[in-house]
Amino acid sequence: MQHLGFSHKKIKIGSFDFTCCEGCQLQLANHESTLPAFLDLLDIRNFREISSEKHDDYDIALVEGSITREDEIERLKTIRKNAKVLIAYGTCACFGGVNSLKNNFPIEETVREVYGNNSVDTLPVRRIGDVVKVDYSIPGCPVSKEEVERIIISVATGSMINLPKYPVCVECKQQLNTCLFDLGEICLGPITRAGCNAVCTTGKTVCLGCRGPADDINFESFLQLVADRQLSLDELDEKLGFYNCFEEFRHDKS
Amino acid sequence: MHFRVPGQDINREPFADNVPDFHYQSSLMQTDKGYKCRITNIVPLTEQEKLFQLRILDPDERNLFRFRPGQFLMLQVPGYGEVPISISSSTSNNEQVELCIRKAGHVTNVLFEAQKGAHVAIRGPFGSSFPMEEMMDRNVILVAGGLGIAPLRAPLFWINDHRDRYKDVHMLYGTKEPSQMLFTYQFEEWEKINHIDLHTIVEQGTPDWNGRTGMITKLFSEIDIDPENTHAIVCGPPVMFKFVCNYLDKQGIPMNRMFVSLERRMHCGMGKCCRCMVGSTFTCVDGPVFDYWSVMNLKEAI
Amino acid sequence: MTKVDCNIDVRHLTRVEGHGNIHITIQEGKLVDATWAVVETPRFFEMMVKGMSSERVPFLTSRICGICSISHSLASIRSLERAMAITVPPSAEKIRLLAMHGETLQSHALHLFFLAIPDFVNTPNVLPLIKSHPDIVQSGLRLKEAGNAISALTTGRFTHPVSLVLGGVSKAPEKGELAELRQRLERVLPDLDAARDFCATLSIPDFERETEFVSLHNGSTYPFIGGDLCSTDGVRKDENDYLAMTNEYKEEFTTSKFAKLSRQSFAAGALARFNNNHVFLHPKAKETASAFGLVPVNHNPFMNNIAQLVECYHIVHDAIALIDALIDDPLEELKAAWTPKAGKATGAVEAPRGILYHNMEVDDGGRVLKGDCIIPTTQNNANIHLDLSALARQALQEEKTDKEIQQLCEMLVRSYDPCISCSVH
Amino acid sequence: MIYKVIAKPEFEKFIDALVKENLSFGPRQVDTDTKGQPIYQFKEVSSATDIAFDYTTTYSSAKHFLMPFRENLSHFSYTDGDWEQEITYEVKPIVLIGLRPCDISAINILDSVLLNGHFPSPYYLARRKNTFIIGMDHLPLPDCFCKSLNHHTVTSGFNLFCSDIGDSYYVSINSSKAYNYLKEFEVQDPTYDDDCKLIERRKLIKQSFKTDVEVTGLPSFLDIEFDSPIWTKWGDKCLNCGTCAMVCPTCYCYNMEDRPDVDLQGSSRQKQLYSCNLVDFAEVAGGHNFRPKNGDRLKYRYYHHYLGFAENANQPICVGCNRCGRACLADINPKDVINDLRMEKESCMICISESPDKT
Ligand SMILES: Cc1cc2nc3c(=O)[nH]c(=O)nc-3n(C[C@H](O)[C@H](O)[C@H](O)COP(=O)(O)OP(=O)(O)OC[C@H]3O[C@@H](n4cnc5c(N)ncnc54)[C@H](O)[C@@H]3O)c2cc1C
Ligand code: SF4
Ligand code: SF4
Ligand code: SF4
Repeated sequence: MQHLGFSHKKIKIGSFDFTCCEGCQLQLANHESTLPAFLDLLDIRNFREISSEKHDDYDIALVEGSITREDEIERLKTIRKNAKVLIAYGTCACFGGVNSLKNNFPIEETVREVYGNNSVDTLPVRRIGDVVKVDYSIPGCPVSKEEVERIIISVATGSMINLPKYPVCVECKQQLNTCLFDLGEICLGPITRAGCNAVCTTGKTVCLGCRGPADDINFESFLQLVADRQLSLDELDEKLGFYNCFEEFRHDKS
Repeated sequence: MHFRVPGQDINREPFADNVPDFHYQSSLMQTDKGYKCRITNIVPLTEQEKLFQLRILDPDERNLFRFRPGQFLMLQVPGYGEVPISISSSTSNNEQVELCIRKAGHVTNVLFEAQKGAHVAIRGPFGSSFPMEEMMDRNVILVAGGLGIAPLRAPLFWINDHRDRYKDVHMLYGTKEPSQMLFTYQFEEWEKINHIDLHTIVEQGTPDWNGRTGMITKLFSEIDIDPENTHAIVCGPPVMFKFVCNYLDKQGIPMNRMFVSLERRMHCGMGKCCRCMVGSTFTCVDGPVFDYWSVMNLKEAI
Repeated sequence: MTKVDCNIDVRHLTRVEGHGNIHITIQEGKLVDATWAVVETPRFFEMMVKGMSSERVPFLTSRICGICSISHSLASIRSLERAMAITVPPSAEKIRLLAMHGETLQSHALHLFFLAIPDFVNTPNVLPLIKSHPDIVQSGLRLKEAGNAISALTTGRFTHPVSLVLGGVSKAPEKGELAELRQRLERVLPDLDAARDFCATLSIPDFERETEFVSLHNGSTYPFIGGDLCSTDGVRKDENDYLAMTNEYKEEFTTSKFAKLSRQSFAAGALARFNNNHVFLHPKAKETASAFGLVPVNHNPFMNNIAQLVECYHIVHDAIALIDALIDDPLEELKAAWTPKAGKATGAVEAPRGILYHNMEVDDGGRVLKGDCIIPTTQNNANIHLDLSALARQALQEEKTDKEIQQLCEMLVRSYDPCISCSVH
Repeated sequence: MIYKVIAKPEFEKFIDALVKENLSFGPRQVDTDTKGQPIYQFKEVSSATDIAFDYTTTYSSAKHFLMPFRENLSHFSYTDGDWEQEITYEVKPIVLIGLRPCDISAINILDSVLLNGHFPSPYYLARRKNTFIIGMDHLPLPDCFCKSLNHHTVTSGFNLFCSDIGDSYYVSINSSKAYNYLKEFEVQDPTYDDDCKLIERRKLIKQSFKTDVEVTGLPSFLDIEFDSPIWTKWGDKCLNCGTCAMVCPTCYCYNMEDRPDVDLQGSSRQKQLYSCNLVDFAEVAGGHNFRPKNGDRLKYRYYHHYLGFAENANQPICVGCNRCGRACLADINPKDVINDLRMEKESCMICISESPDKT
């Protein structure tokens, strides 16, 4: 930002994954046309997926995945100690994500079902924010590279930007989609935070709410509209639980 | 047969490369173009506020930029955004524009990092102004709360420039704490040279504060008001101007002789983004300066 | 110079998806131990799908892996469709195959250019290459971008497809966009040649260990979605018989399971597909294979990289043909209407890293009773493990240094392009 | 205005010729809803057969062709220690086919807001000047109420307007461009018969309206009813989702954002159409929200639409297409809200005047 009399420094960055599909990290390598410019902003200190070099001095730690094992807690705490800013990215990190579905079953049963009599080390799924302090969250399953790019740039240029406060319907309408409720489906768009450009509904599948609740949502009215249309409340509940993003609202209801 | 609808390149129209003149509004087309400025000086006032002195680089544009007390401009910080800021300097100062800015968010934070010599841009001036001519030959009470002093400086400078045309001028200024008091370095000049009757107060004193403490309305006990002959200009948070104006109303000053400056979210300054609506009035075009009667009549104003 | 003692311990191998460790112990010049251990945290997908309505399942299973989400999604879809006897409209089949091509292309490009090549030119990552070999990096980026563009157009986005649904696809690409994509694919053809020429300059380690190669086989095309299961040792089974093909077992030192067929281990992936199906490759791909001296059955695991390059040729050409077919297709019927029905079946697809099985059992309401999923890397684990001992032994004989041995071993594992994060279980 | 009559097959030929050479958009069916009703949108068309001439109304309006949902207003390029702001108004000419009278009225309203005010918008002007509009009349849907706002007919704002008079279209030609194009085709001067048919058609349309919204005196009602409980009642239903504003042909409020380029060598200033129903519409730095409740925001949208804003031409900007009502998931629509407001008023007048029981 030479024109304002200061220049940006390369951001020392580390990217770390916990229990997840690593799809969010993969997004960092997408958007090929701007990729070299994007990498040029960064001083990658620790990023196992793409580099063999490892250092512990990073300003920003991008943390992906949820916490499901004892050793992960320790590793995460160390990362928190090293990092000035910790950004949870991806729905798993921010909300637990699909991993949380396993919390629906008792742990012993789960382990027995999948691993038989072999013992495995596993804990109920926790979000990053349940274990350490999170400075910023970038939700999404997977995160949108444009949004990550924007946020990283805003860190580099010294101005933290916010996520949209409005729900997915805004972007969905801007894509000129047919509302899926008109096609008889239950879509979580009206209560989910925008920022994904309504990819799912644009692909004509319902929003499952991977970005979590928008600001100040009207959950009552949303439940009412599902009921008014005689759509299945069980299905609604399955959708609300899919990414574990609407826990507080589901509990309020019951 | 020619069926290709011919394109019309409006870039070639004369307005497309004219210098935008925000006064001569009907021919204005470069609505997003600002006047480029250099920040010539930055004066730290408190932890939260700094005074920025800006000089428009292009002489033609500098000549175009004339404003009236109470108007504001849109300050563009390329790469960060645009914010409405009251013009806090004298209308007779054609060389520089002064802005007193509080660190409040995204754009203002980065302004606090900016260095002397930095290049920003301004669009404007926009909005209504205080009717200074109307107040001539009368008493004026200026009441400022906190950052409300920023838009009050322009009318104050105006009065100082035309001091002989105004009768008694009182200035009441209150902040939360002594450390938040702005422009203290000018107090003496205002009092001694400009004969402004200045009264200050803080809500919460500190051990080294030996002035008054309390709400700003307390200061009214120190001045005599001649309701027939007085105009008031009030700037500050809505709760404050509500109390002040109600008090002045009780003293008998008609509501249309009290002026306040409203603040709303703004993205254009031109009555287009509609973010600054109060009821069905644009703060950016019809305001920010309103007389108190209009404010009382605006739905959702306070 | 004889090696006396050496301890190689690579924890969380870099430049691979997921978490795996290499451990090699050499005492008095003898190899004592060489292990490959996957230490991915368990996620219990088989449990998560329980009770879920089948519509939602592909969206869940795609989250098994961020790189091959389309494969996982399609494997689930295929198994559920077979279980409930849903017939998919032909247009949707074409779109799905195109989607697979997109994923394979981007995955291969990512692996070759970002993860594998740095080993061959001795850099810790791809960043120095951006400076030293800008052209080849740009070619790689363009190929990857083209793959992503295919995925985005056919499934709605790069990762975690949105429009692949039970019964077909929920949305068809626009014709104009297809035409644009076609042009884009034409434009990356020179990039393929550039990649080929660059790879020709790399020295591929000379190492072989005889093993069995398992892949899909349908007798008419280079296989991606469904078909018989076959191996280079002559095994041939029905898709539903996947358990007889994998024979999973557990080893102490790893959380992931191992698999075997006719021998102690087998391999899946690009090389396995090539070894079983090379006759169905596009002529351009065949030409490239012979240029590298790649002839079936090839037993050098490092050649998997080359097999991937060969497949890229095939994919780009086949994708262009598919796009032409789609442009001519009215694209009217995209999704079959279906009603839930009890059943159980397997869906096998060729994920970029090898054959992938999903098996689902559903009740008459379409809810999943039981799900199973076997990923390519599980199938490759035993092979990697055995390759490691053989490679370490050979390297000892060639009197390589510790560092060289470690690097060779890491390269070996990376050649398999293991996708350990596919931690399903 | 010049009037001509053109047979439908000939008209299709004309459209074909126009569409083949220009980037054109027209109504196309995109879906069928659960009630079996077709859903239309303005989409790119490449031949006359792509166009659903007999469509009812599109789900979203055509405003985004003139005012994109997201638009770059300017770009800053940084050069050591300085920057240059570049503004261009480059747009490709487009053809819009099949706009309804209310859609065209809506564009006329946008014109008065964005072109005739104190600060005309060059971005809008560039698009407006490069848009060729062919309008078409239609029979109203049961919930259309444009007649109540007098927008069921339109006399300006288009290049060509077609009224369906059976086998032909009665076309009003409003631009020399359109006149020149039509010269190449077989068109007749309207006969007396044609004129009668047109009048019949207009009558039919006028009589077909099933929904009427009483708007007389609405501005003063709105002013008086500022604190009415009905705002809370409807506000409690509102999802704050912004759908109404997105599909509305006249909603034009926006948000601004600076987006730095990834290489940090510049940035673009972007405008995004916004909605006054979104939570942070009136939120300022520090978190104070001037309209914190759903009801406050919903009310404000009705104010803007039915009171009109002084700076923006001082007229109601709603054209009565009921797109917002159809799209709203919470079943909020202008008719019900306004009727509710009136009822509220009327019922309390009844209280005061103690009108006798109707027995
Ligand atoms: C007429 C007028 C005069 C003003 N004069 C001054 C002044 O002299 N000194 C001063 O420090 N501040 C003044 N303000 C307030 C100043 O505009 C806000 O503090 C500033 O916009 C905050 O921007 P931000 O980007 O730092 O905050 P963020 O919270 O990041 O805001 C994001 C965007 O929202 C808009 N916005 C947020 N808050 C406000 C607000 N209060 N008013 C208008 N737009 C807002 C802006 O477009 C801003 O860029 C004035 C406001 C108005 C309306
Ligand atoms: S499809 Fe979903 S996101 Fe889109 S408008 Fe409808 S409810 Fe909102
Ligand atoms: S539409 Fe919904 S589920 Fe899809 S990416 Fe956006 S927030 Fe996530
Ligand atoms: S407010 Fe509703 S009815 Fe009125 S113009 Fe907008 S969408 Fe149409």
